[in-house]
Amino acid sequence: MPAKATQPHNHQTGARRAGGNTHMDTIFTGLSANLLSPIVLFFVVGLGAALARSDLSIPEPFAKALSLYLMLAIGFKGGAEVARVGPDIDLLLLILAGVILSFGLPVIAYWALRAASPLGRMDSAAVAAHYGSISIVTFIAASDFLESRAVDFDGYLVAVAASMEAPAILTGIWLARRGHATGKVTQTPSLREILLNGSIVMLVGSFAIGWITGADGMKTMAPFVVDPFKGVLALFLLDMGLVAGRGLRSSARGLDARTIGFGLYMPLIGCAVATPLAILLGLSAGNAALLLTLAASASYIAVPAAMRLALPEARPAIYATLSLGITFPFNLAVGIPLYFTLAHAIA
Amino acid sequence: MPAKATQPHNHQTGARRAGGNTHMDTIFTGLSANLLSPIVLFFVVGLGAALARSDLSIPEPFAKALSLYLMLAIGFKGGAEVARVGPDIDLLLLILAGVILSFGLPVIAYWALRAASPLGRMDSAAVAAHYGSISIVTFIAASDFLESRAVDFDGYLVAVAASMEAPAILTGIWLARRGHATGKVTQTPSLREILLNGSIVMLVGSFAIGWITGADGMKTMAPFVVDPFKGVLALFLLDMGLVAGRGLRSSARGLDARTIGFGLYMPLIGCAVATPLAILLGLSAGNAALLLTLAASASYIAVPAAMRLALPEARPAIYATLSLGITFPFNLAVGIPLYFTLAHAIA
Amino acid sequence: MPAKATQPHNHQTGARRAGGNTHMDTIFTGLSANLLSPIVLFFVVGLGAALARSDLSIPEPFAKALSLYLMLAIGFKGGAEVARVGPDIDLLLLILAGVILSFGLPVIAYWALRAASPLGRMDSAAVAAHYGSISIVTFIAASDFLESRAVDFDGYLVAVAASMEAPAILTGIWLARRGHATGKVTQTPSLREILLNGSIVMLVGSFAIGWITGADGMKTMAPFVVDPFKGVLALFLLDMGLVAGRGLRSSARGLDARTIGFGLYMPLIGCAVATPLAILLGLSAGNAALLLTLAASASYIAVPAAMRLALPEARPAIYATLSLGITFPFNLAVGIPLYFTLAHAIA
Amino acid sequence: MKMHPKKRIEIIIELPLQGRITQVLDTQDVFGYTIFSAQGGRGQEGPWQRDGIVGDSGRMVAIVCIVDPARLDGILTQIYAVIERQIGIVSVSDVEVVRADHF
Amino acid sequence: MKMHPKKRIEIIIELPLQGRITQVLDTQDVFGYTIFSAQGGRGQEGPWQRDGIVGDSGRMVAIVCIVDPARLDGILTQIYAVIERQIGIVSVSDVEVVRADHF
Amino acid sequence: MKMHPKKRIEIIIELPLQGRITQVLDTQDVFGYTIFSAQGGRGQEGPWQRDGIVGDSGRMVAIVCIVDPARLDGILTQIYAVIERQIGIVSVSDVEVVRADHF
Ligand SMILES: Nc1ncnc2c1ncn2[C@@H]1O[C@H](COP(=O)(O)O)[C@@H](O)[C@H]1O
Ligand SMILES: Nc1ncnc2c1ncn2[C@@H]1O[C@H](COP(=O)(O)O)[C@@H](O)[C@H]1O
Ligand SMILES: Nc1ncnc2c1ncn2[C@@H]1O[C@H](COP(=O)(O)O)[C@@H](O)[C@H]1O
Ligand code: NA
Ligand code: NA
Ligand code: NA
Repeated sequence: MPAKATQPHNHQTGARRAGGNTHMDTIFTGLSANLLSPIVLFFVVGLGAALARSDLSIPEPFAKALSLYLMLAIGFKGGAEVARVGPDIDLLLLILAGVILSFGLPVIAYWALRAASPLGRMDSAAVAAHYGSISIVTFIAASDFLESRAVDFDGYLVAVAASMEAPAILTGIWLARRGHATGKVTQTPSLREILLNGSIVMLVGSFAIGWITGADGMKTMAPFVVDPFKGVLALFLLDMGLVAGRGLRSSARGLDARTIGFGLYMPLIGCAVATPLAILLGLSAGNAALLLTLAASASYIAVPAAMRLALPEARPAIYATLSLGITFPFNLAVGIPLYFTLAHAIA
Repeated sequence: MPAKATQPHNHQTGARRAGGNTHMDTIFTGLSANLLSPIVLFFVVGLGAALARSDLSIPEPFAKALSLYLMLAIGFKGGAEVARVGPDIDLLLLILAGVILSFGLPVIAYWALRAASPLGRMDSAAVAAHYGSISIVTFIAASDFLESRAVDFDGYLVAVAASMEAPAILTGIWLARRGHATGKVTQTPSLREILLNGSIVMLVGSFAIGWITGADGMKTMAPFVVDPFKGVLALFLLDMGLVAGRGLRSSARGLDARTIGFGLYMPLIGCAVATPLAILLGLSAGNAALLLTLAASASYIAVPAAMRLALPEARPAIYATLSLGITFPFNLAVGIPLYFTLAHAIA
Repeated sequence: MPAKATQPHNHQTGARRAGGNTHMDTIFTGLSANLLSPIVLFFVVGLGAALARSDLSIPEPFAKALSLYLMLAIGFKGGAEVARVGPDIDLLLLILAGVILSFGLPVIAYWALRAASPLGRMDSAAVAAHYGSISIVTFIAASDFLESRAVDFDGYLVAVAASMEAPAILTGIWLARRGHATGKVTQTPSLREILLNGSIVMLVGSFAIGWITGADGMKTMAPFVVDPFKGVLALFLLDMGLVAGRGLRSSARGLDARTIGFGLYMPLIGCAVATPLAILLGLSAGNAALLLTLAASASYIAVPAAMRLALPEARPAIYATLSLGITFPFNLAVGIPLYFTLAHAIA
Repeated sequence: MKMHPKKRIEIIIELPLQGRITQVLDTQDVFGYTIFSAQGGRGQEGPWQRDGIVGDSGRMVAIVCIVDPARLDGILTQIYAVIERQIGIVSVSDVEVVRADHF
Repeated sequence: MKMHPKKRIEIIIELPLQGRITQVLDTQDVFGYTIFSAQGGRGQEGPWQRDGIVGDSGRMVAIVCIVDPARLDGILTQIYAVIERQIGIVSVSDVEVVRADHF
Repeated sequence: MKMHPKKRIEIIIELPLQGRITQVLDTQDVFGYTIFSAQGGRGQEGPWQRDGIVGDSGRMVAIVCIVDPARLDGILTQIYAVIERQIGIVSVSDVEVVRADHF
């Protein structure tokens, strides 16, 4: 099937070629275009349905399958892209930058929460860990945003995303324990548990396979990982909207304004901290936009589970509501176009 | 990917252009072609497997996911189609007609059951509610039938379908309670529960997104909502066949011939009642065929759940077997070609 | 959508045309190419993740859905292919050969286990039944291997695969009971239970529908059963890797070297026994490769469930580990290229 | 280990009714409950199987609720009012719990 | 509230065996039972996990059946005949039910 | 039928904690346990629903473990050490089993 076979390449080079006219994008047109994209609208439908107490719901095993698919696809495409353009020495530097951000951002987040919110040590440390780590769906939404604007970025950013998931967990635990002799058996998740976390394995494994199999692999996998990708993402975001809406409905009352405020300004702090790194590394606009987005995003899958084990006294209603109910929608709707405008300016 | 991008439009205009030669279709060739379509055959395999007590089964979370997908796709495609041809003032009239049918048909159904079946007040009212409401899968099968015959119809019919789900529930409850002082706390589902029912939200939400995002949205979503659609429908119909077959096997003995007969003639009554409305509104053949199909179809998801709450004394074995085991296969195999022939004659 | 509509045919005739240059394939290049195919690599990722105790897992209802999809797709494609080239009188002979292999191979397997392993009568009989029956995923992987090398094979091989699932179960039960008066009520699964097994119904039903609907049906179903097929297969093999890895981790210690050895040489025996039959029937290289693969593969879905019922004293840890943990990976990585080379030589 | 006697209520009920029962439990100030989805079963209405059903109707769930014995009677009266006209089984057994808080 | 003493039988058994047990319950004129799918577990054969299994073999289900104490012994004898050679755990506990019909 | 008295421990716990509890059971030489996935519930932290959750956090599972009464106290002490700081409910009831082996 020759026409089909070359499609992913056409698609990707097409996306990369037309990068020029995005200079015209102002932040406002970018924002309004983003707000009317199918994926944001599906999120809004889910959010609205949950807030209006509709019984619409996506079965959990299927929602999990959708998220596995998204990680497989984004990983594989990233790897195949690296195979196409060749690996880049910058990859290692960028991973290093990501790891530093993931280790460091929780310290800033913790300090902000202790200074300007009523949250105690445990809750602050747990929330902080979430904001050092990343949200892979936010990353995917940002890639989608870039692709639909034909902005170039490197496939290996997926590896950067994977490397930023775990370090923040260690900082969060350290923040909670610092200076407190824990009489009880400490229950830190082991490094193996953190690093062999399902989503990291799926991302890195698919990335490796995409890299190894390259263009041939892409030809085989494209009708699965490329063609239906955006549709699956839209359906998954419907579910994220439902989850965020239910979370908001049941826990938002419990959060005071300063805590909610943190969910809105912390992504901007993350983005601000990542900006000098992006300049220092001389990243392209696309790569920079993704790094800023990663820094600005907050985990809602891996870190909550780790916090239940390591810091059980921290209240899940707080960190889950903040990262999934406040920061995720903020990034999806407003953050991504913003980070892209900034990345464009510094690149 | 230019070839891909224009495909949905090609596909749809293609479907609309060739409408002429369907004049040749007689009801018999239409019927036999329909009986040999993959989706009907997959239903037959499912039905046969269940009747032969095979252990073939589709996991429920996945079956639910398939039905969510179908509603997302049909809603989105309808909305995108409205965006393409512009909204139509007829939409409101057609919705009104649909709502009237949904409110009114249960009265006829109730009267028929009391007159010509052994069912009591409760069972008759519950069954009647099912036949006023609609089956979205029957609607999808009818759209598929029209598309494969290149017959034009309007995207907004999806909105008509959504508006016909709920009213019949209210009539059914009214029929059951009429003239009976209910000493017990009445347990009518609230209007919010009925209108924010998951399938209505999914249909209407996707329809709105399709409309808002239009051709651009369709370009993005087509490989998800258009390309694999018929295959997913076939798999879902396999499951429907399994469900219908299991239901028939365990409950058919309990139904007497006059009740089973109702499941066969009531769709024809529904179709007959809708026909003057279709003429009055001057519907195209495609639109008329879909309206007749909606009137003729019976609910098997939303109404059963509502009846368990509102009329718990009504026996589910009766209404589930009738709507899913008798009327659904009848419409799928025989009804749809019939309603189309009729619609063709009156348009 | 004309371009799309003809694709499956292009695809298949393309695959068949280019058969010539495979003569160049040596077993080593075939092997290394196979080891680097996406599906084998996804299996390896799953295996590695499970052995390293990652918490990566595919929800069971979704994994079951993937396997139903694969059977639907392979069955439908096989049937459509038969419709395209016309049925073949050889089909019946080949089914006969398959049934003979399925009945006969367990006798050889049983004899080998009793002679050269510490397993007792029950365990040996249960294991033997697995090796007479077949693994449909191994069959699919082999078809995929042939397609990617543009080697011709007939669609009706799917029917051969289906017919080989069940007979071995009867031989296995007979081997276990031979010469032992079973005082207890014998609990043989009924013939209906064995023959109407879900996977056989799905395969044969889809095969029949593909055959009946032919090219028209294929046009409708191709974007579902052809395009994403390899991607779904890759995801399913990831799950198979996880399952195999978990099984190995928890039970491999219990198996002694001679038993493990059986899992490696028995496929070769199966292949060797099937070879004269392939020569006798004058099979093409593609058909021969698939028959050899079926003979060499071992069941891991239908037979284990039947053995729990019929031979409860046999230990599942032994037969599941052997067929899924040893033989399946062996066939996937090494066996398929080997059987193909052999088939090529004898055709 | 010091144990505290409680009652374990297990309510097997149709899925569409779930909301009504949990509403009763919520108004009765029950401290918590956990819901399990059944996979199949049989009753006087015949057998059912989750994987052979479309929609919510016909599926059963089990609501497990551990309560203080003193609250039992009030809760049961309220639950009974809901399930009286419906399909549903309510059974109560004696259990001991390790922590006495939240019951 | 007036309560009636019954017995709750809980049978944890391999999925492939489910049909045989329900057949026994059906012939014993048991009024009903409900089946729950287990997600994982461990036994003498080692640990298992539903999300790491293909096919039915190796998965466990729990069949819960509330019966009149008078019927208990007959039912247990029949069940035992089925599971004797199989993996499976049968436990019985005392419960009280609200409605005495259908047991 | 000859029955043997045992204890049925039911531990309702967050999914992320499951591994720690089963580890305790494994070291306590418990002969087996079976895990059920809950579909939803409510507690002091508010309601939750499996189909409205992404990830493992926030979901509950029930671990059912039938043990010999003699082992009960040791097991409970160990379990309590794990769940002390966590969300979780441990309840124990009396059951009788048909086969006395493997408990
Ligand atoms: N005695 C029982 N023990 C356990 N579950 C039961 C019992 N009777 C009924 N059920 C459950 O309740 C459902 C409805 O029962 P019925 O109203 O009798 O048809 C059945 O399908 C079973 O899932
Ligand atoms: N004592 C027990 N309590 C609860 N479930 C058990 C117990 N023993 C075994 N099981 C369940 O039965 C399955 C098979 O047990 P076994 O035959 O000992 O391997 C286990 O995987 C558990 O799911
Ligand atoms: N009394 C109870 N009976 C049964 N399940 C409970 C009970 N209390 C809490 N749970 C379960 O434990 C979870 C957490 O409880 P909590 O820590 O109180 O929020 C709830 O969501 C329920 O699933
Ligand atoms: Na971050
Ligand atoms: Na109707
Ligand atoms: Na074989």
